[in-house]
Amino acid sequence: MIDNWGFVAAAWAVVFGGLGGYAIRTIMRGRSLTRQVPPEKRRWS
Amino acid sequence: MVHLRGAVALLGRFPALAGVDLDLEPRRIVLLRGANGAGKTTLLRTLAGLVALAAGEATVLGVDLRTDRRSVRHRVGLLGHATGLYDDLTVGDNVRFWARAAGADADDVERALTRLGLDGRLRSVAVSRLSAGQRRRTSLACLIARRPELWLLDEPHAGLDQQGRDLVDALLREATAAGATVILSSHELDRSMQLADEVITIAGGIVTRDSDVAGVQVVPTDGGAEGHRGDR
Amino acid sequence: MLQDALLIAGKDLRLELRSRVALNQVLPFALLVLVLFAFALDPDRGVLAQATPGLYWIAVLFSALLALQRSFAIEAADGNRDALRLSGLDPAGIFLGKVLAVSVQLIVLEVLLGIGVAVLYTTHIEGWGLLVVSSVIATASIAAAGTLFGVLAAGLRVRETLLPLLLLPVLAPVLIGSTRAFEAALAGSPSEGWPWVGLMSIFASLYVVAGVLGFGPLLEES
Amino acid sequence: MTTQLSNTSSGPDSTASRGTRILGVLALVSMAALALFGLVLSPPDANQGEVVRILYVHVPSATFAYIGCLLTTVGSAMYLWRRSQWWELVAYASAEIATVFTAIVLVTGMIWGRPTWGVYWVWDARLTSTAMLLLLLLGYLAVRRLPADHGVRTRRAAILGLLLVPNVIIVRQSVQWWRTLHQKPTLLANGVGAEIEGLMLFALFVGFIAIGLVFTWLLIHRFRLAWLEDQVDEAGLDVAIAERRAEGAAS
Repeated sequence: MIDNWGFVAAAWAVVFGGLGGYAIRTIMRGRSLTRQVPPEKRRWS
Repeated sequence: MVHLRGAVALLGRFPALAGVDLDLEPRRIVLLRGANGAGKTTLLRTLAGLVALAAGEATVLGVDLRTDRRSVRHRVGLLGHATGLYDDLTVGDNVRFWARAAGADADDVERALTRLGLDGRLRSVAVSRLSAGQRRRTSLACLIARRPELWLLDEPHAGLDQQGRDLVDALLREATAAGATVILSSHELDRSMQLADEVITIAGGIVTRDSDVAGVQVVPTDGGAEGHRGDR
Repeated sequence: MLQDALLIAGKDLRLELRSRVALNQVLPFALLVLVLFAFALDPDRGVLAQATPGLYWIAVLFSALLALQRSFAIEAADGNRDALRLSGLDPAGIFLGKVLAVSVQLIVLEVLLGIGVAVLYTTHIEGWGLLVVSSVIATASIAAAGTLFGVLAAGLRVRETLLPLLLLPVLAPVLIGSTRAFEAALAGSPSEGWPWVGLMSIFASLYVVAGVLGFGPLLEES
Repeated sequence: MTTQLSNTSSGPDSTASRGTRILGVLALVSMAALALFGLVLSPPDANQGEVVRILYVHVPSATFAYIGCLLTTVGSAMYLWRRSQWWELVAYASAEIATVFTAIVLVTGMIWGRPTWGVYWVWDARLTSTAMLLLLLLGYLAVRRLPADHGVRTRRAAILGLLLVPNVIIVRQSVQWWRTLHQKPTLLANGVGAEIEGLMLFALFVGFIAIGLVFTWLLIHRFRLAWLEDQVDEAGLDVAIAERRAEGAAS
């Protein structure tokens, strides 16, 4: 039963790493694309 | 008949038509001339309702192509570079299939095959064994069996022998006599000029000149009006 | 719509009669798959006999992929897609006609493959009612979903690789259902197989409706 | 392609806005709270021991993966029915996020399975149908990202998106029957126990809040990104038309 902390850590790492990595990738792509689009076409600003 | 205002059509992201203005009267033979890549084929396909309009207005046979491209399709006959035939079927099978799809009956099929000289041995030959000229004849047979109101022909003379070209010209005259309208593109200017009532010159995806055969300008075109593009 | 469907189905079947691609290439492929299974799974230990229904349907599924590719290859050639759009045929009719033609070809293939299985794997066949009904429903499911995804992949450069990716996961319930129904029939307990026929009927209906409604937009290129 | 640097202009130079920044901070705080409650404060389960902690992230992820699929189907339906570009982008954005969540669910499910069942993979109905769901989503994304005309790929992807939820239901049903006909679902008995209570239940609740906030934040950003992709696609069209007309006028 002591070993099982390893599985817990792995699973949480997958969740935090997966979501965090995906979020960072989304932001990065957003930044690079934003530069190609004039500001008046970004409706959220 | 045909009425275009600032018609823009895209091939992928390329504006093959960049704002075409065009008005055509019924019962005429109209020659479309222009260099390769000028937009002749795309214009014919747009009029057939195959290519979507990215901007501008288009009315063909009374149908507004912005809202409805489907109901114009079975009323036009398009003869393109591709023949639209099934290689593994015979000439007779092909003509019968496309004619019946358009609602024509067996008599129309027979008449079309006879008119194009395909009622003999060729009738039961698979299309894959035909020569380029014979394929052309077969797709012309499919077209006349459908009795279209608007004929759109992309280089109809290409690949045909002398006799075949004469036959095409005769068919077009018969069609307009029967009330149809014909738009054809051709590089055979000598032959086509004799045939045509009106000559349209296009370049760079716009109509640059619209005149009768003698060269008299019918409609003045400015060829440079801006601001046709609306919301996509 | 039904008239258009019959016209298209007649055209596709006539084309098959003249070219015999399914008969000369797809059927031998299916039989070859059966023989390969026998090589892979030792026939003397009874594994083959146990797995027969599954192997049979896997062979049908892969052959169906080829038949579907063929069904859309004939429309891809030389402007036929444009011609179909100009023809004035109802897109729903085109869909149903293609489904019908593919189904007929698959059923012929299934019968011949069934004879092959009976001979090669010495399967004792019983439970005919369930076998026939489940085959028909499964075939309709495969043909309907396959035709819908076939036109979805048609006209694209990646169509050969895209079709299996889209179609096979979706057909998983049909593979499970038809295999279980066959197992039940061959084991002499057909009552266990009928719920699967029901599930596959729902599947087939879903895809027929989706195809009838969706085929028109999918046929457009722009 | 028109490249306009907007460092000096008033607009933001990312897909973030004030709303999403607040949302992002809330999501981070709640994820920290989830870690606190899920890993430290909540007790181990009587049967499963520490492994139960995996479920605090696994179960909410599964729920939001399904919500993402539902949004994809709804968005595709609205696009096909009303021609709504907005809904099309919602469908695309949520499909991609649902794919990420489904992959996470699958991996965490397998990690949970190893100590619980002794193996990473069993042909359990839920695990199998989740794997099929991942394949269906990958199919949708493959079509949506085809190198084809914009209208072609959105329309074709929307048909797939529309069929996504019905497919998932049929696949689940078939897999469920398939397993139960052959063996009793004894494995599932050690699943989420009926008697989770107190702090454990609260940890799961925090999990739903945290994962839900992350999902919403991702959805807004991914939607804006998809919208930008469309803008970049369309940019340059006016220029192309002008160039094409000039070519005609010159001849």
